[in-house]
Amino acid sequence: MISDLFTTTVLIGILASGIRLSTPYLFAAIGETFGQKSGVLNLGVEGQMLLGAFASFYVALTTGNLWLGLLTAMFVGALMGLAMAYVTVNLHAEQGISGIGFYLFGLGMSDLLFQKLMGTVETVKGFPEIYIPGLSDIPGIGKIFFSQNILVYLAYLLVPLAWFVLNKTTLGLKIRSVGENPDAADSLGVNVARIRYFTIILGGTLSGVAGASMSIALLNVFQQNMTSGLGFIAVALVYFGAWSPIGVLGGALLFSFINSLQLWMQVLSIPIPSDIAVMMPYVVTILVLVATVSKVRAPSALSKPFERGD
Amino acid sequence: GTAATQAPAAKFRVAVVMPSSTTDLAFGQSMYDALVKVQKEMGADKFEFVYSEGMFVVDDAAAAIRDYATQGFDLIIAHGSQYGSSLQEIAPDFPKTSFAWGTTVDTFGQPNIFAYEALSQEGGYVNGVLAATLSKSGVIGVVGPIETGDAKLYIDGFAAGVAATNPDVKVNVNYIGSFSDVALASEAATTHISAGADVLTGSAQMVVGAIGKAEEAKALWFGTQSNQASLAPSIVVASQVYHWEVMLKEMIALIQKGTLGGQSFTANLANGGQVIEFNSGYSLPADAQALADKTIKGIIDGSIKITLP
Amino acid sequence: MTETDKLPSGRDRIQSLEMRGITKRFPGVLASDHVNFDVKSGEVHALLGENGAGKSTLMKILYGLYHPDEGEILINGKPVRISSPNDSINLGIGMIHQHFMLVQTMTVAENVALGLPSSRGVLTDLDRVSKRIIELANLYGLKIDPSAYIWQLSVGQQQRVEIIKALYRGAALLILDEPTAVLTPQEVDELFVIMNQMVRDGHGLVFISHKLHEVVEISQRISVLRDGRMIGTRLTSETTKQDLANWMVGREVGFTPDRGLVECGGPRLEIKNISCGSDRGTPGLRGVSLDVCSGEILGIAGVSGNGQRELAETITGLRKTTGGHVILEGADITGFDPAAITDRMLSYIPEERMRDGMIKDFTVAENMILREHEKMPYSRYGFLNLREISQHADALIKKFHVKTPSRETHAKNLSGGNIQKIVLAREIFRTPRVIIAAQPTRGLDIGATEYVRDQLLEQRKQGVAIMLISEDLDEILALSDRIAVIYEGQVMDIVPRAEATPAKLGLLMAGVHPEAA
Amino acid sequence: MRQKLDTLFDALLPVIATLAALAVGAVMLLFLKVNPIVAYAALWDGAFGNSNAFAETLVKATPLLLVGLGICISFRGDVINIGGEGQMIIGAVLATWVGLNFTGLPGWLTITLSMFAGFVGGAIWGGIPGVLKAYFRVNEILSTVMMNAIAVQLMNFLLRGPMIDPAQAELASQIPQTARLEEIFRLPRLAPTRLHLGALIAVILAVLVYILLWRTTLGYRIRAVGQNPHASRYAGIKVQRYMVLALLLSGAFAGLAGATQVFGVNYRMITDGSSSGFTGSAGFNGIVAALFGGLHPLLTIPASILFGALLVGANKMQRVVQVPSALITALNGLVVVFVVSSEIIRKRRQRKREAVAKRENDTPPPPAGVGDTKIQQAEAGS
Ligand SMILES: Nc1ncnc2c1ncn2[C@@H]1O[C@H](COP(=O)(O)OP(=O)(O)OP(=O)(O)O)[C@@H](O)[C@H]1O
Ligand SMILES: Nc1ncnc2c1ncn2[C@@H]1O[C@H](COP(=O)(O)OP(=O)(O)OP(=O)(O)O)[C@@H](O)[C@H]1O
Ligand SMILES: [Mg+2]
Ligand SMILES: [Mg+2]
Repeated sequence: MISDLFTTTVLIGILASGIRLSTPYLFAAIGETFGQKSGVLNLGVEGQMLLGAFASFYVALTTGNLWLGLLTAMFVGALMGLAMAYVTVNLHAEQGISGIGFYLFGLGMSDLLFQKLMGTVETVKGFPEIYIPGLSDIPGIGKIFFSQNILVYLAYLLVPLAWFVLNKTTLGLKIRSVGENPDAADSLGVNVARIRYFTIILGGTLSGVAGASMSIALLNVFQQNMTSGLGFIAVALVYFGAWSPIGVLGGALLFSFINSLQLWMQVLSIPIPSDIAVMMPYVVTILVLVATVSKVRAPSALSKPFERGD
Repeated sequence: GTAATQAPAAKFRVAVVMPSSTTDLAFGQSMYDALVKVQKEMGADKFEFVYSEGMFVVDDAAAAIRDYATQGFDLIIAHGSQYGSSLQEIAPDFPKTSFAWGTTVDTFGQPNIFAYEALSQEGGYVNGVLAATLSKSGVIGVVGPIETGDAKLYIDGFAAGVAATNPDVKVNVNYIGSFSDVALASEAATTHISAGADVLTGSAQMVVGAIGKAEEAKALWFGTQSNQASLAPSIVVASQVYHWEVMLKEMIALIQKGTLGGQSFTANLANGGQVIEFNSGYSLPADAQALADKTIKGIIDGSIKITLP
Repeated sequence: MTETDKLPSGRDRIQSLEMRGITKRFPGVLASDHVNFDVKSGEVHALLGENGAGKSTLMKILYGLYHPDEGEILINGKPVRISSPNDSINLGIGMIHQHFMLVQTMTVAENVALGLPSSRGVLTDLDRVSKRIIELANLYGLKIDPSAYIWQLSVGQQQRVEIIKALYRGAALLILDEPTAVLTPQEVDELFVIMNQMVRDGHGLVFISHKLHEVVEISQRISVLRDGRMIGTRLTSETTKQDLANWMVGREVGFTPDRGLVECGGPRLEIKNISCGSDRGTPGLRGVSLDVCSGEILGIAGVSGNGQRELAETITGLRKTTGGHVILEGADITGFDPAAITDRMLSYIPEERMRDGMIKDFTVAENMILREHEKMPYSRYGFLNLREISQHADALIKKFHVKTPSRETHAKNLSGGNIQKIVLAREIFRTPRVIIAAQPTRGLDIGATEYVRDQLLEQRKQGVAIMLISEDLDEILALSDRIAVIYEGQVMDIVPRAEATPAKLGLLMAGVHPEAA
Repeated sequence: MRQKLDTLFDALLPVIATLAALAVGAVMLLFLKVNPIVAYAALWDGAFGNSNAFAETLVKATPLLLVGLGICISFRGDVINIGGEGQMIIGAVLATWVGLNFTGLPGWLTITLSMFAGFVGGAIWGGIPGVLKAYFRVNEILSTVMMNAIAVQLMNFLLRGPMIDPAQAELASQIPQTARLEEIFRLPRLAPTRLHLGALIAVILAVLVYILLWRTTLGYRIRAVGQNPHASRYAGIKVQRYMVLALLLSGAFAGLAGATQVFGVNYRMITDGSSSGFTGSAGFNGIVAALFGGLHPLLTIPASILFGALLVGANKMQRVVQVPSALITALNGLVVVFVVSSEIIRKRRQRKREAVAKRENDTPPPPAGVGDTKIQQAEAGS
C-alpha cells in the first residue's frame, strides 16, 4: 500500500539503491558532458560502456586483478574515443551517426568477444564495499553513503572535479570556447582539434569506467547487451543537467531514485501494472524538465564539425 | 555429385532460430545444449544442426525460417513464442518439411508443425515449495522480465508452490520490463533483500547479476531455464532445467517415420523434459529434500494440481 | 617604467612584413590574384577595396586562417610559415576580425584569457587578467567591464573587447578589419588615439575601412584591391579622398545632389510611450514616443546599446512591449506578430544581418524571398514557384550589383558587403510603406553606400516613412529630416536637421542636454 | 564524360566505403576461422542472389526509408529525432487497433484508415517532444530517448492486456500479441514474394517529401527554422510551430513505417519486451539511412536499399557460415562508421571540381562600381 512507502527501510532503500544505480550514469554522462561542452555529440556511449564492461570483466576474471581490469576498460574506452575523434574531427563525419556506428560496433564486438573468450556467463569477485570508519556508522545514512565500493566514491568525486576542470582551469576555458565558438577559439591559437580529441578520448575513457563500474563493481557479471540502453539514458542526462556536472548528478539521482521507487512500489504490491511502473522514471524525468524551464542552451557548436573557412 | 552422397543413411538436419544467444545461460542456451546432446547421442554423421541466434527481429526470423526450409532441412525449430505467425505463414509452402514452434501448444492445425512447450509452472511450483520451507524471514523475492510467457508461468507456479506450503510466506514480485537490463534486475534483487527477503528466484537472462546480490546477502536462490549453480555455488539451491532433447528425440523419430507435425509436446517433470537439478554445493536439509522429492512425485502422478491465477 | 612596458609585447619582432604573389581561390571566386602587400613597423597601411575585393581574405591568409594556393610571406626579409593563428600569434601578428570572434557565453576576461598561458599554471587567473584588462583599458581609454558576459555587450563594446584581446597579446603587427564600422565617431577618434600611440610604440598596423576620411586621417600608405588584384599602393600624403574614390571604383564619382524638401504627408508610423525589456533583463525602452511622416527620414542617433535595437524590434513585432502602442498608418499594431506587420508593408533592415536578416545556409535566391516566401508570385497554394523565385533573384542581383557566383550560391560564402546588399535589395524591392533601417550602410563600400543612401532617398521621395537608426553621425546628418537622440532607452530630444550639429548631437548622445551643459 | 564518371563515383562512394568496412570485417572472419569469400558470397546471395532475396532486401529497406524520410524532414529542421523506435511502435499500435476493429468496412478502406492511424500515432509520439521542445525547452534528444522507453512499456502493457489476442488470453502462456489481421486487411503483395505495397508507398512518399522540402513554403519554413530561428522569426515564421511540425511529421513517417511493418510483414503486433523485436531497430537505422542519403529524400531510397541489403545479407551469412550474430552487429557498426567517414571524400572532390570549373570558364568580373545612377561622394553630408 502507498503508505508502506514512507517507512525508513524503504526510504533508505531508495536512497542507497539510487546512489548505486546512478554510478554508471555519472561516469558516462560526465564523460559525455566534456564531449558536448567541446561541441561533440557522442551517441556511441553505450558501445563504449559495453566494451569497457567486457574488457574489465575479462581481465579481472583471468588475472584476478580488478585494478588491471579497470585500467583495461579505460584503455579500451580511450581507444574507442580515439577512433571516434579521428572520424569526427579529421574526417568531419556526422557525429550522431558515427556515434550510432560505434554503438553498434561496441554492442557486437563485446558480445562476440564474450562468446569467443568466455562462452558463458561467469562471475568475479568485484570491488568490495569500503567502509569509511566513523562515517559509515552514522545510523541510517551512514551505510548508504559511506559503505559503497570504490567506484561509487570515485563517481561522486568526479562530479566536483569535472565542475572544477570545466570552470576553473585554462583547459576548461578552452573546452567551453571550442564548443561555443570554435572559430573564435581557433583565432586565438587554441587547437580545436586537439581539444576535441582530448574530450572525446576522455569521454570514451569514462564510458569505459562506467562499463567497468557495472561489470566489476556493481554486478560482477558480464552478459551480452548488459547496459540495455543505459548509455543512451546517460546521454539524455547531459541534456537534463544542462551541461553541468552538478546538473548531471541531479538528473542521474532523480532517474535512479524514481527507478528504485518503482521497484519498491512493485515489491510493496501497490496495485499498478508492472509496465506502467517501469515507465515512471522516464515520465518523471521529462515532467521535471517541463516544470523547471531552463534557460541554458546547448553549446552553439554542438555536433558541428569545425573547419576553417578555406 | 550430390546423388551419391545423399545415400539412404542421410544425415538428419536441424535448423534452429532463436531470439537470444546460445550462451545466455537461459532460454537460448537450453535449446542449444539439447541439440548438442542429441548430436552426441546420434553421432555427428547422423545428425547435424545449424542455428540463427540473435533473431530478436520477428521478420528476420521469418526470413531465416524460409531460407532454411528452402535448403531442405528436415526440421526447423522456431524457438520463440513470437515466431508463431511466421510459421503459420511459411509452413504451408513447404509441406515436406517439418517445423516446430515453441513454446506453445498451437500447431495451427498444420500437418507439418509440431508445437512444444514447457510446463514451467511445475518446476516453479517445486522451487516455490522448497523456498517456502527454507525461508526464515517469511519473505521471498522474485525478479521477472515482463509479465508474460514462460517467465510468467514459472513465477505463477512458484507463487502457487509457496502458497500451498505456507500461506503466511509473502512473495514479492518485481517485473523489470526488460530481458536485458542486468543492472535493474540486480537492483530489484537488492530491493527484495531490503524488504526482508531471504530467498530469491528470477527468470530470464538478465537475472545473472541478481544472483550475485543474493550471494552477497547470503540469501538463497532458485534458478530456472538453465542450471545457474555455477554463478553462486553456495546459495543456489536448485534450478529448473529444460531438457528439450527428450521431445526432440520423439519428434525426430516421428519425422523419420513420416509424421511431419500436427502434434504438440510438453516438457514436464513427468517426461523428463524438465528436471529439477539440485546444487551439490548446497547442502539441502534432508527433510527439505524429501519434501521436494515428494512434490515432484505428486506433480508427476497428478496428485498435486497446480492452479494458476 | 610606463604602464605599457608591463604588458607583453613583441613589437620589436616585426620590422617589416611582406606578402608576395599571394593567390587564393574559392569555389567560383579568385579572391586573391598574385597579390603583393607589405607593412612596416611604425606605420598604418590602409587596405581599400570594394565589398568582395578580397581584403579580408588576404588578411586571413596573413593571420593563418586561410592557406594561400600560391605565394609566400616574409618577416624581416625571411620567409615564414604561417599555417595557423597559433603561428601568427607567435610571430607577433594580431587580428581584429570583421565578424567578431567572441564566445558569447563567456565573460570579457575569459575571452581575453583564452589561449594564453596562465600565471597560475593549469588554473585560470581571471582576476589577474581582469586587472590587466582594466589597466590596458585605462591606458587606451577604452571602457570595459571584464566580468561582463559578451552577450550583454553592445556591438560597439564587443568591438572594444576585440581590440583589448589583440592589445593584450602585445601584437607587433595588428590587422584591423573594418574596426570602425560599428563605432561612433567619438569611439573612432578614441581608436585613432590608440592606433597612433601604437604606431609611435613601433607597431605596424593594417587598417581596413570603407570610410575614406578615416583612411586619409590615420594611414601613411594606402593600397587598393579590386577583384582580388592589387591595383597599387600610394603614400597617403600624396592622395585625396576624391582620388581614392575614383581609383577604387575605377571611374569618376559625383557629389550629392540637393535632396530637396519633401512635404510631410501625415504620420505613417507613430510610437506612443513604448516600453520593453532588453535581452539583458534590464529595461530596454522606457516610454519612447516618436512619429515618422510619409516622405520623411527620421534619424535615430545614439551610442549603440541605448535601446536602438529594442526600438526596431518592438516596431517590427520581434519583441514584446511592456507598455505603449505602435501605430502604423492609423492602425494599432502593438502585439501583432512579425508576419502581420511585414504584411502591412513594413520593411526592416536589421542591424545584425548575419543573425537576424539572413539564413547563411540558404542560397542567395532563397534569401531574397525570405520575407515574402508565402506570397504570390513566389508561392501559390503552398507551393514555391521556382521560376519566379529565380527571376526575382536574378533581377535583384543585377539591380543591386550583388557580387555572387550565382543565385544558387549559399549566402555564407559572400563577402560581408554583399550579404548586406541582399538584405537591402529584398527590403527595398517590396515597395514598403515604412522602412526601419538599422545601420544600413555598415560595412558597405563607398559605391554601395551611396547606392543605399540613394535608394533610401528615393524611397523617401516615393512617400515612404523611413526610420534610420545609425551610429554614424555623418550618415544621420546626410540623410535625416529630423533626428531623435536616444539615450538609455529614452528619447533625449528630437532635433530638426537644420538645427543639428555634430557637437549638439554628441552631447545628447552622452545623455547631456545642451542647455543644461 | 568526365562529369558522368565523377557523378558515378560519388554515387558509388557509399558502396566503396561499405566494401572497405567489409574488408576489415574479413579480418574478423579470419580470426573466427571463417573463409571471408564464402561468407561474403553468402551475404551477396542473401541480399541480391535471387528475386526472393532482393524482395527481402526491399522489405527490409521499406521501414528504413519511411523512417529516413521523417529524419530528412526533422534534421533539415535542426531537430534531432531519435525517437523513431517509439514512434514506430505507437503508429503500429494505433494502426493495428484500427485494422482489428474496423472489420466491417471494405478492405481497402480499412487499410487506408489504418495507414492513416499509423501516421497519426507516430505524429502524436513525435509531436509530444516537439511541443516539449518548442514551448518548454525540453531538449528533443532527451525526450525522444525517454519516449522510446515509454512506448515500449506501453506496448507491453497493451499487448498483454487490453489488446491481447483473444486466443492467447485463454492460454496459460499468454503470449503478448494481438490477433492476426484478416487477409483482406493486409497490404497487398507486389510479387509472389514478401514484397508488399508499403515499399511502393515509401518510394512515392520519398518523392512527395522531396517536393515538400524544396518546392513548398512549408518545407522552406521548416528548413529556415532549422538553419536560423532568429531570421525565421524575422521572416514572419512562427518558429515554435514549425519546430513542432518538424518533429511531428518526422514521427508520422516513423509511425507509418510501424504500420506498414504490421500490415505488410507481420500481420500482427507481438512484443518480446524490447522495441527492436518489433521495429528491427529501423527507428535508429532509418537515421543512418537518411544520413547516408545526405538527408535527401530521393537519395535516401538507394541508401535504405544498401543498408537493408546489408542487414538481410548479413543474416544469410550467419546462416551459411554460422558466425555469431554479434559479428553481424559489429560489422554493421563498421559499415556505418566507414560510410559516414567517406562523405568527406565526396565533399572534397566536389569542392575541387567547383574550383576547377571556375578556373576553366573564368568570365571577366562585372564592372566595378554601382549602377548607372550617379555616384555620390561618400561624405557629402558632413
Ligand atoms: N570561405 C569562403 N568560401 C568561398 N568564398 C569565399 C570565402 N570567403 C570569401 N569568399 C569570397 O572571396 C571574395 C573576397 O571576399 P572577402 O571577404 O575577402 O572580401 P572583402 O574585400 O573583405 O569584402 P568586404 O568589404 O565586403 O568585407 C568574395 O567574392 C567572397 O565571396
Ligand atoms: N538557438 C536555438 N536553439 C534551440 N531553440 C531555439 C533557439 N533559438 C530559439 N529557439 C526556440 O525558438 C523559440 C523562439 O525563440 P526566442 O527565444 O527568440 O523566442 P521568445 O522570445 O521566447 O518568443 P515569443 O515572443 O514567441 O515568446 C524559443 O522558445 C526556443 O524554443
Ligand atoms: Mg571583409
Ligand atoms: Mg518565448
